[in-house]
Amino acid sequence: MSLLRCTGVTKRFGGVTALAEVDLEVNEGEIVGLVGPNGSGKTTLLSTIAGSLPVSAGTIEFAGRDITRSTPHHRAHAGISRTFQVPRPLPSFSVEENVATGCMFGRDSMGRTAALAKARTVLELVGLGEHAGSEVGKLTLHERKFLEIARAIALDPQLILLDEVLGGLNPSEAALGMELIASLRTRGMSVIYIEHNVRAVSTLADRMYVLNQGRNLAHGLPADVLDDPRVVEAYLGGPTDA
Amino acid sequence: MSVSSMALAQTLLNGALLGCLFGSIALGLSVKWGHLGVADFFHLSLTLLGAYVTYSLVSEQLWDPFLTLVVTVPAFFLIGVGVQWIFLALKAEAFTALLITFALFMVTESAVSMIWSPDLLNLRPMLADSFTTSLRLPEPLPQLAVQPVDLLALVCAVVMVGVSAFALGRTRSGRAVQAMRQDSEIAQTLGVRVVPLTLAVSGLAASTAAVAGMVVALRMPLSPSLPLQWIGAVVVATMLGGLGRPVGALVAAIVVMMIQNAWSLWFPPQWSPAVAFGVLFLFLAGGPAIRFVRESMTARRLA
Amino acid sequence: MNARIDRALAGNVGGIVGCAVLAIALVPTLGSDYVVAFGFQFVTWIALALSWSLFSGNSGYASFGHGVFFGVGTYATAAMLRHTDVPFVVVLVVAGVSAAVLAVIVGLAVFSSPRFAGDLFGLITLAMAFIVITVVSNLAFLDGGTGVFVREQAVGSWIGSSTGNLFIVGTLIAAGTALVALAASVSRWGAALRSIRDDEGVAESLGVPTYRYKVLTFAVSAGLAGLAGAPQAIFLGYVEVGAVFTLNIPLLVIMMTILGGITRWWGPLVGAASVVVVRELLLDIGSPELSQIILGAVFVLVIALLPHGISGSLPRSLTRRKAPATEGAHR
Amino acid sequence: MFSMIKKPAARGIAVSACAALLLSGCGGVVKEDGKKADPAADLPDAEIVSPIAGMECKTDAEPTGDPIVVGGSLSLTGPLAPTATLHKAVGDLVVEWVNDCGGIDGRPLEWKVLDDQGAPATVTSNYERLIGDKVDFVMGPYGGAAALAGAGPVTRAGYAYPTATNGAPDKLIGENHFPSWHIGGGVEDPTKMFAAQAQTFVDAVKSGANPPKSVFYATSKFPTTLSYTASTKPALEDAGAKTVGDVEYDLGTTDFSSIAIRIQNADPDLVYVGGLGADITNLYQAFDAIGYTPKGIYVALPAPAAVQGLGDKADGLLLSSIYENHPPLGDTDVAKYFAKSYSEIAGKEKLFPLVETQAAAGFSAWQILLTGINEAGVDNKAVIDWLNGHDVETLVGTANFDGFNNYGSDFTRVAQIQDGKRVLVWPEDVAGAEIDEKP
Repeated sequence: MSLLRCTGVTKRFGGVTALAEVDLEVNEGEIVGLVGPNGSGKTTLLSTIAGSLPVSAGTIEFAGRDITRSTPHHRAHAGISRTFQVPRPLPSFSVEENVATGCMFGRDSMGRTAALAKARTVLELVGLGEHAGSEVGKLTLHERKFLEIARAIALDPQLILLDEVLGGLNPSEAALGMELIASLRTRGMSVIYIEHNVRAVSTLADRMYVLNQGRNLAHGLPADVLDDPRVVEAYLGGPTDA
Repeated sequence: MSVSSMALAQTLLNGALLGCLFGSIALGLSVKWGHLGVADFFHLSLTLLGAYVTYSLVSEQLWDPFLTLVVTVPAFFLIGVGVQWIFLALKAEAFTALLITFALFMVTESAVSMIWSPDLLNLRPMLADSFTTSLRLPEPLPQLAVQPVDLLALVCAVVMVGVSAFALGRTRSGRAVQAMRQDSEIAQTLGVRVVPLTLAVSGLAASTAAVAGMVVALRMPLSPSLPLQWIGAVVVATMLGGLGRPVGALVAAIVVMMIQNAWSLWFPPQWSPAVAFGVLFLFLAGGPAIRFVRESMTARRLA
Repeated sequence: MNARIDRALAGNVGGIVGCAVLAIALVPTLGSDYVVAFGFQFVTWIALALSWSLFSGNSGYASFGHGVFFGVGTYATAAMLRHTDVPFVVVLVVAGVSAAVLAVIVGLAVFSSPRFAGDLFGLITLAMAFIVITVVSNLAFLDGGTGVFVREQAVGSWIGSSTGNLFIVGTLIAAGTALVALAASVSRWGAALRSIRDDEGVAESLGVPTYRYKVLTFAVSAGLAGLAGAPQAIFLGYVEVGAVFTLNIPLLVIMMTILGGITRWWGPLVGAASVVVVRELLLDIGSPELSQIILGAVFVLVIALLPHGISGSLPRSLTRRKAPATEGAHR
Repeated sequence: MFSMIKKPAARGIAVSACAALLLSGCGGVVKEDGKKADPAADLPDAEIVSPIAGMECKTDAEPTGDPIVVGGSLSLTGPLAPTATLHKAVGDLVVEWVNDCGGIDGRPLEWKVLDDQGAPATVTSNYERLIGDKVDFVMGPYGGAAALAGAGPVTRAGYAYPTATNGAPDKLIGENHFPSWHIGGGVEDPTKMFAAQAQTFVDAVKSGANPPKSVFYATSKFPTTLSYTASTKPALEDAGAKTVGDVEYDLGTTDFSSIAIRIQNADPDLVYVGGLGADITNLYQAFDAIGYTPKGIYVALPAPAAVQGLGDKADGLLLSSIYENHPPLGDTDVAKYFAKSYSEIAGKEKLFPLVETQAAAGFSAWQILLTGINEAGVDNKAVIDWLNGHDVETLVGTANFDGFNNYGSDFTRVAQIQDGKRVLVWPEDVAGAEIDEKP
């Protein structure tokens, strides 16, 4: 069953068109990979789904409701949560408070104490349990990336938008991350997963979408998409060795 | 021409010329705010200080007012550099910097009051009659009059704004300043020496306060609390003109003062202080509407 | 851990209530007239600094309009006393509500667009101040320019009978404001505001309804300032636009908050206390200009040397000493 | 990227601008005679005398013992500072003067001023503090809002409350209030508080050869000036002067160009400016800009420095005043010594050096207080009783404290600038010259 459906999503910045009539669909329990060269509009599309950027045209439906004009926090309550490509922890909050904020204001709003308790279980899940009380400034890059994921999970979303959460991590950290992402499905979440590393995406994703210059280029099963000559041409600029 | 349209023309002319003075003050604020990220209220105090120094040099040392610039411009450049250096040394965020400039604003008012007395000082009686007698415009508008000091304000404003706009838009350093405004890290990697450039921009902005201060001294009686009366017009002009855009600030100052004057001619003048801010609110509210129209027009063109 | 928080919270609440009760019991009876009058000013500044910080300190939206809300409370009180015979409690409510309504109107407009954050928000609130001043000085119902006499309107009522009673009302307002500030510091509300200060985009994405929180908190902050303005009208006896709406008020309040620090809810309280006392002490040096200069210079120095204010710097060492215990509680 | 001016255009503007600057520079901006004349230069030397009637000046006696301390609050910083500084200077002068004369009953006089920054709330707490510090007497602050703010604690503590100028007059301060010039004094009916002032003005303009037939009113949104205009307008209309314009403007307005144009269009016989401080300077600036000269002009409460700064243009300008430094009021020994010593202290403080309304009212308030102390001793209750029962000779005339709110008779007079000098022109008993009205 379709959880998210973007139809004809268009985003213009002044005279520049960042997204042109992009369609995208996510089914329940699905991990959808979103790839494309730099500047192809992946993050922009993510932001329009999360609601932080209003669309210029097109509609976005989530769980059967039109959310095109909803504010980001409405979408968070409806069940969409996101991570940021460059981690944006709340600097004056401790690690657990960062996550607890998501619990407090997410789908089931809860009090501070309950939220802190839940935050610690989420942090255990992503392997940041021992950093719960630290200042976020003390975290390493990969810990921050995992904090992004933890915060998104804390909202108990139906759909989680992951923006290059594995970029810049070393292979063992990345492997941990992939394991974590795969486990999200078992927790009942659907995932849109943006990554520059095509291999990571193709191993995890059920289906893949390719954007190029703000337009749909191709979509389908990872293997089919990666073999599509248009994709090879536009995205990789040559035969893939991935 | 009837009397009332003459009156309107005169009041608009006066407003435009006073707008030039406020535009000169707004210039420095706009540049510092737009390019250095500091909403520098101390700039208004500097203008006042410039006016007082001019007053003293002219009334006590009998200097020519223009000669005072030889002293005030370099001195203010150094002050501007110094203040910016403090911000850099403190790694002050925009809001912290704003607070510091407000504290300096307060200190300057008291210091001026202490040094020059809180009483009114007026340079005007010391000015030559040729400089204080208003001039009639040449045909076809002989009914309109202007004061020489207002013409001076016009010239100063045009020169300073023109030079600033030229320097920002057309010179290498100016482009570097613009690049810095976009992203100082990237600018740095592109070889822009951010610190000296920042200091220089701050110093130059402060120098404009020296010139504006000279015009103020010639134009109006001085009192230590004068900057409080400028805040409205200057801030509105800065914001309407677009931060960091010298010509915008000048044009906005002129337009706002013209509107304010026209209002005072037709409507009760006691409401005029709200006019400038009313214009600002309309503009801010109109901003999204304008953007919407522009976007849909581009869309149509692209389609 | 929960028990610890609860105990600390109970201690704070007890502290606020206890201080207020003590002050109300002791100051008007034992203090000289000067102490009572000074005390009234003192608690008024505390209420102002805490209420400013409630919104601006927590959310990072620095408002220069706090003096306006305070003044609106003062003028609402003056107008109510002049035109009606309602009891002072009602007047108080009207003063608070008027200021809050103004804040809601401004807030609904200003917070609707992300453009009006940071400096722009500050300047818009400043612009609001100028507009409100113009309106009050031109509406005969409120003032009309000639000033309003309040003293004789209040003659014969409990509130107008002594400065001690004003002090009691002022202290209650300050204590109430402190309780609100405390509540914000330990609740979801405060977390929401601080997440807005840290990163509004992230806050939204985490489900924080930022617009609603900003508008409501701005209104609460303004309403508390309006409340503080009510007894002030009677204290002054005669209100005048020039004296009521001065730019000094927001400036001093910001100074107090920055000085005290915003990382603890009681930071603004400490800041207000220090500024009020220092100002009073500076009266003695005999050069008013010099004392203004000293005040400004001290402010700059504090920003430079104590970026987190007094509360952010002083007790950090206390926290550090307690840190191992806290860690233990986590595990 | 942003750029509004094309290169050649920018150069063109720069070149012509430089040329313009040079031209105006060569034209000579500053007058050759340079420094302005000191209006106090020709004050005669004066011998020290006792500042009040009924006291002897013993220049050879050093005052000894506990000082008699007078406390006061003044807005020494902030927007009211120019006038408050003047009152501070007057107080300093009086204290020195009294002590040079051997003090009061041999005890030295001392005066303790706190700054209230123009905030009435601070005025209240300042007086509470002074009373808490057990000062012997208080001197009132400057300004209506401040005077009322101070009245609360002062009255409660049972102190006498002398004030100099006070512009919020239709409400009670009490029987302990002793104003030297309570703007709007002289009536029994509080609703007609400013009527005496208005009548004096109407009489003054009627005494001249060409009373105005048309008047344009421009009034600052300030309590005193609004009340002035509100009472003067009907009085002038009754006297046959048609109202041809009536505007109000915001306090602190500096740009008068639209108002000046309105005035130019109406071209009235008299411009009635309900203005204060520098308003008159800024208005004249606006007149200059359009090349207009008003036929006649009156201004309510101008700063003396503002009038002085107008130079020749001020000739013929009418203003409200209670005192100018000329006979008959200025002819007494006290007035002469005060004028001389005031010009010295004012020079030091960079204030307008001649005694006029504010300084005279300030000094008179001190005279009232000192006379009370001298006659009744160092006891507020006794001073209050004595003053309520007696008249006091002051610099500005005989002050009495009866009638509505202790206001006594009105001292408001009309002065005019004639040949660069400030001179009272009405009423006749204090006038130094006749009013000069141009046809």
